[in-house]
Amino acid sequence: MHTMLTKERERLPVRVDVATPAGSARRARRRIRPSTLFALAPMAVVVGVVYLGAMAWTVRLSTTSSKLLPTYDFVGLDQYERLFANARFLVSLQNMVVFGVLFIAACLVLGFLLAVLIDQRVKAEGLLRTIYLYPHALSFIVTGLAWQWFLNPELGLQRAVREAGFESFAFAWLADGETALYALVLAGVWQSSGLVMVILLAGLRGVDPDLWKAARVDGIPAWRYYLSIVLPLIGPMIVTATVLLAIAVVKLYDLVVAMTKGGPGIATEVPAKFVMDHLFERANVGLGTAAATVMLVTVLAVLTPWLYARYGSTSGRPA
Amino acid sequence: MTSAVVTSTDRARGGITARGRRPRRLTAGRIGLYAFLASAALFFLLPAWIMLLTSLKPMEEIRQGTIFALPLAPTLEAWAAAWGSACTGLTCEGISVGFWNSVRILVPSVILSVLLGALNGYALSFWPVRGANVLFAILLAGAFVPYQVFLYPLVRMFSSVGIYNSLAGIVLVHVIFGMPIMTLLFRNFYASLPRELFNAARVDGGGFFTIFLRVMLPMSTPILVVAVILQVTGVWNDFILGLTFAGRENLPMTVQLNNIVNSTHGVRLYNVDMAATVLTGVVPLAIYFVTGRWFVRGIAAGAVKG
Amino acid sequence: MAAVSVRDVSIAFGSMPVLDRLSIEVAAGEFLVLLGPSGCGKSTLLNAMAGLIDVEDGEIHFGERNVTWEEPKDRGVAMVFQSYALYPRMSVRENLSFGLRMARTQKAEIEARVARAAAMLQIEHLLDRRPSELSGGQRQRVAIGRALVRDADIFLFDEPLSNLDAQLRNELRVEIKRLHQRLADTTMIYVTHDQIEALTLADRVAVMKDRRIQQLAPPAEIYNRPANLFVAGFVGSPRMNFVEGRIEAPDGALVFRAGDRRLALDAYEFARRPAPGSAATLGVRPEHIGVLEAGEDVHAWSGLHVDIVEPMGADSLVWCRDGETTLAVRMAGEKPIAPGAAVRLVLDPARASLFDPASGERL
Amino acid sequence: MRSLKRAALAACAASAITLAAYTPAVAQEAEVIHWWTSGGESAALQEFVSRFEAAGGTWVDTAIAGGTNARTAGINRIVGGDAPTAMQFNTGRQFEEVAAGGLLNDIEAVASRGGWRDLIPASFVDAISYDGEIYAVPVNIHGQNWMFYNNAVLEEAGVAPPQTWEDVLAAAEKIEAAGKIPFAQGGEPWQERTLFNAVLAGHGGPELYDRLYAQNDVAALDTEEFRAVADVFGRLRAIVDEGSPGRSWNETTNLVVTGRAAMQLMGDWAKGEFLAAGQTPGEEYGCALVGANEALIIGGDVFVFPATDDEAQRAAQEMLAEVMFSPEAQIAFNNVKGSIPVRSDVDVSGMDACAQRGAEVMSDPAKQVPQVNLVASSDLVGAVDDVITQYWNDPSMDADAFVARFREAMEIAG
Repeated sequence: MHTMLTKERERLPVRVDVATPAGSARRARRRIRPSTLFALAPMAVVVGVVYLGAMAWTVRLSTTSSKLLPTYDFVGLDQYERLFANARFLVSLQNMVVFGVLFIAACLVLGFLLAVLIDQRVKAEGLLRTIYLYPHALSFIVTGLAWQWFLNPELGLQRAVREAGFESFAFAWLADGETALYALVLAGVWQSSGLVMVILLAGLRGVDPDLWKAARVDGIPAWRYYLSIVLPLIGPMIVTATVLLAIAVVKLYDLVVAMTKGGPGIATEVPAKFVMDHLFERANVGLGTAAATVMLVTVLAVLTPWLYARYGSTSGRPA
Repeated sequence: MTSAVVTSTDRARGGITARGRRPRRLTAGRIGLYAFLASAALFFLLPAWIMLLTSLKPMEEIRQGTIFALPLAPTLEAWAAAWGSACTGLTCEGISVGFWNSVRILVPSVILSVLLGALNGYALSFWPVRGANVLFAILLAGAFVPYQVFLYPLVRMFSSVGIYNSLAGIVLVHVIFGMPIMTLLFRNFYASLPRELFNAARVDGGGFFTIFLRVMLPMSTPILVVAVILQVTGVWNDFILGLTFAGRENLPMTVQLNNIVNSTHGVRLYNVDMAATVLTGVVPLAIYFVTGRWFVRGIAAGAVKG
Repeated sequence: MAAVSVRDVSIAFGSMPVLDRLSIEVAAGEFLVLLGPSGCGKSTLLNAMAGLIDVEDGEIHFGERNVTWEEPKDRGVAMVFQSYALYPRMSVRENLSFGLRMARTQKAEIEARVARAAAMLQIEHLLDRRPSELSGGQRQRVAIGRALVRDADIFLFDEPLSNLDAQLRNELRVEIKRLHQRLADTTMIYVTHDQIEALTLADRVAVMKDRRIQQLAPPAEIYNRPANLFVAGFVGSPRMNFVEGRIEAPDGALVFRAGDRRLALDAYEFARRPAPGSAATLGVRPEHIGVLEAGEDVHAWSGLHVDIVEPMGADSLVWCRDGETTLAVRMAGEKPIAPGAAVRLVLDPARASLFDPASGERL
Repeated sequence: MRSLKRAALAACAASAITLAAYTPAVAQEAEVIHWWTSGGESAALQEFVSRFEAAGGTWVDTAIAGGTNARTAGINRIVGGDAPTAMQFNTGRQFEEVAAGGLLNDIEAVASRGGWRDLIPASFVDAISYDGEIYAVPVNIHGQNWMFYNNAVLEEAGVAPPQTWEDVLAAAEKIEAAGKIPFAQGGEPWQERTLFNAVLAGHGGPELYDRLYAQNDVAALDTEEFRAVADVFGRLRAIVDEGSPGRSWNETTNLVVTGRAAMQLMGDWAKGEFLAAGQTPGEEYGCALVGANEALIIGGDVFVFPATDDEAQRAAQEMLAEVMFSPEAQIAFNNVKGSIPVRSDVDVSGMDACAQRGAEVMSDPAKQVPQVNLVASSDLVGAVDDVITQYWNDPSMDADAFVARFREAMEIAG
């Protein structure tokens, strides 16, 4: 019965607290529990002071002419005009989109493939899982050097293969502005697809095994079973994985700095690096915060509907 | 509706037993499957392999051979140097100092942020307070904002309360930036627990903290493992926050690593760099290897169900 | 003085009302069952009594105490849950004693109470096990034991038997009945959607639907004189037969008529007398219909044939049919009659019910 | 208030320090943030440390690899109220705002007493001054545009050391035929900027350089000279190796050291790499200023002193400034660092061939070209960097497009 109620609630199309006069009068009678408020106080402080405070501060600075140190004049949207006339920023945005699409797609596909295959009662599952997952444990501060080396045409794979006798072998993704971004995708996929694999594997293990029996009885081929039956069932896990990957895309910084420093040229510049460079290296706080604000607005625009639907409106569950 | 308690433990147990098709014999498909898994494993192992190989080679071999060549005369000298005598600036103490600094930052940061995340998640799941979910939504949105944006105001705030460039400061920063994901993990986990359990504890006379400490926390092992792993990895691998907030007495291992790797010696000592790199990765790696089983189980137990 | 008094309580989840100005009084020592289909609000009402859900309007009193805003732990209630809700990381003994430890009861007292409850429920041998090592029935015994040790004046049961298989359910039902007899002073409020549980356990049953109590009465009255169509249809298995028709008064006396078939209502106790010519729904339980061999009684309903016979062990359910009309009849024996046989049925007007089809109310 | 205090201090200091410059009453503790983490750099720094400590101070070393990291950490600490005693900047306008914000102590007293203004290049005086007062101690002059070449490789390919950029391009074919990399270039924006500015100063001349960066004269972009610079720079793209992108400067230098490449254009700090390999300038390798006008682009490092009310810290700051600028420390430090002493009154005869050549060029102010950071804002430098790196790394981009982008950058950031 509890479940029933909960489910019914969840089935309601929009779970908004309609603030009828009666409703608000009633709400006033909800018990206030001091211990709850006490427990949530740190979160409230962090949200209010750090997150909201810093965001507001950033937006404010983006309307100033601040250089190395913040000044608090007001120059309107000048910084934004400069920003959108800046080829590097536009390339950064474009790179983030291209990287994001390729990276998320590749991680999901590879992660799903690995999860499905590892779920076939393979031997040494634990070992394989650990191997696929371990890159996630390492920061790019740590692994970037190895990747850079591996992809370097003069030191890495290309040289090794050529010395093995294949003189015409060419693998110089990092060296070419056209392909350097794909090298980043490769390293990114290396780092993150193991996590996707684990999340989706957890999803697969939650699928009713009777479904497989039913599919077998109905003569549905395995690939069809996974594509048409399992994939929709683990939808929530895929959403979770996608959200985690998207966070990584927006914050993409370490990977770029460790592997290409934005180069060759500006071929692998990304917005987070643009912000960092302008805040610290180029002493242009105004422009840097303007870029940060653009990122913030973009993220919020994409996120708000999702967050609101997912978490924002529930004021509590029925007992 | 069968007992949700039972189901969740069953599910957790099921989390480590494969449920896919049972193989009947070694078919071509099976061979293909293993071939694919093995080549994927190769792809994932490659960078670690390169790092390990290089760290075991003397410089002479590195200069002459390719990165894939096996060391002819393996030596641990580079490791010793990286640990104890590699130089950054005027000091030649290797990254051992950084290692202990990292440990001192890691332990309180992980304990505090996991506990706080658990408390938040518990409060959000079981004790509705108006506005709490709005706070939570903002917190989650905050997780997407590159934290470069927060650095400057935080520096100002911390210095005004006198914890800038201190152990307390860096720990607090990790707690702040760990809060969204920690809270999310625990909130989702507690939301998947049967509410009747909470009700039973309330009828039994438990208050807010009693129920948390005596009923909920003891049940949270799977998610605690996930939270600890994520937080250990995150804190240990952090670079920018440590550099900005830790102060010169507490610089973490990653900062030392960066100092060593980017210190431009006459000839770059790749073997020392790689050894330092491997050493820096050892702690999170060890955590993953030791607790990997529980990690998967914890995620299966509802940790990340949206 | 009522032990539990719910006064005009309203509860809503968001914009969805769950209870609407509901009132109910439960006497001390009474066993009250809240019966109704899923989503009728019965569990919400129980949880509100326990203090697990805040009411938005109205009051709840325990005896002379207004407990509307008291915390659950201060209300002196014990509660048993459908999913048992045993603390998974505690042994059975710890589960039983948790509440007492919370209340800082003395050690010796705790031990005594745990021992007594364990003995009462025959779970002494399970005290050191973990919940995951118990069967479903054992778990529910422990859950009941956990409520017992609290020595509460008010026991709340939230569908405690719904997760058990049929046999265990019967067994524990008897156990609960026995418990109530032993603890004569204890008020028990029991939520279920199972009418057998309601009828066997209750002193009074409150049948709920759509946020309201449809009928509050002792089980026999609920069964025999359902207050409306919903209660009539919900309580009783197999279900009551319903026949649409009219009330007529051809020669002064009221008669129910459906097509050619009539039923004299001289023996029927009207709740209110309907006007002749008005529509009515006749409800008759299967055991209140007799089957006649041909030609014995002119008032019997004829023209029906046996459609299906369902043997149920001690008796059988015979489905008789004529076009649209289907009546279920309970007959003794395993195969009392062959399908296809023509039958004539005699209905007992004294034990039948009549309802106003428009409002559903009893006539 | 502040100036009063300063005057009193200066008076005090003047009387005290002239008597016993390096004997303060108490041991001064000085924490110094810098990014000299490499072996050669820290050895050079040690020359300052030992002299400071000999004078009774205690040096607390905070080395942070990477200029950006170190500067960020330093500025954060200044803003955060936990300032170090001194921190490193590059000579230029990087710290201008910090000074403007009142976050730095000036060292005017030390500077005027020491007669610094007469001893250091004019462009440096501007760069270390704010509002007419000196705020930073310059410690070295780095020549930014040296062409290092491996003598053996050039000989083998049969080419002479290049005198002009056309020579460089012409030599490339022969060197390539000999199986070597003609021109070793690292792949980071600042290295590409260094190369471009070298071409600009060497092929375009100091005057063009000055019009562009110091005067922000957009019209300079329309000149024949600039067009030729863009052209030469564009042609250089073809003579570098495939491994260039992302490569650090010292790995690149090692290609020349080991004879895998013939030439590299780099600042004089690259000498440290040759030195570490046991090579001597004029023997295994040579250094040249490419371009008929022998322009030398000069930059360097400075230390600034965050504002403090602590008298002991203030004294330590002045002592640091004294020590770092002292002739003995200048020679010792720059000898190891590979740079030229910042003061013109020291004897450079003990230094290596390249340094002597640099000192010689330095004696002619007409040949001195200030590094961009000295004359242009970080903003402009950054914007121009973006354009240069795009041009360098995109073979399909022609000189016209480069000039057009350059113009945009100057108009937006200038």
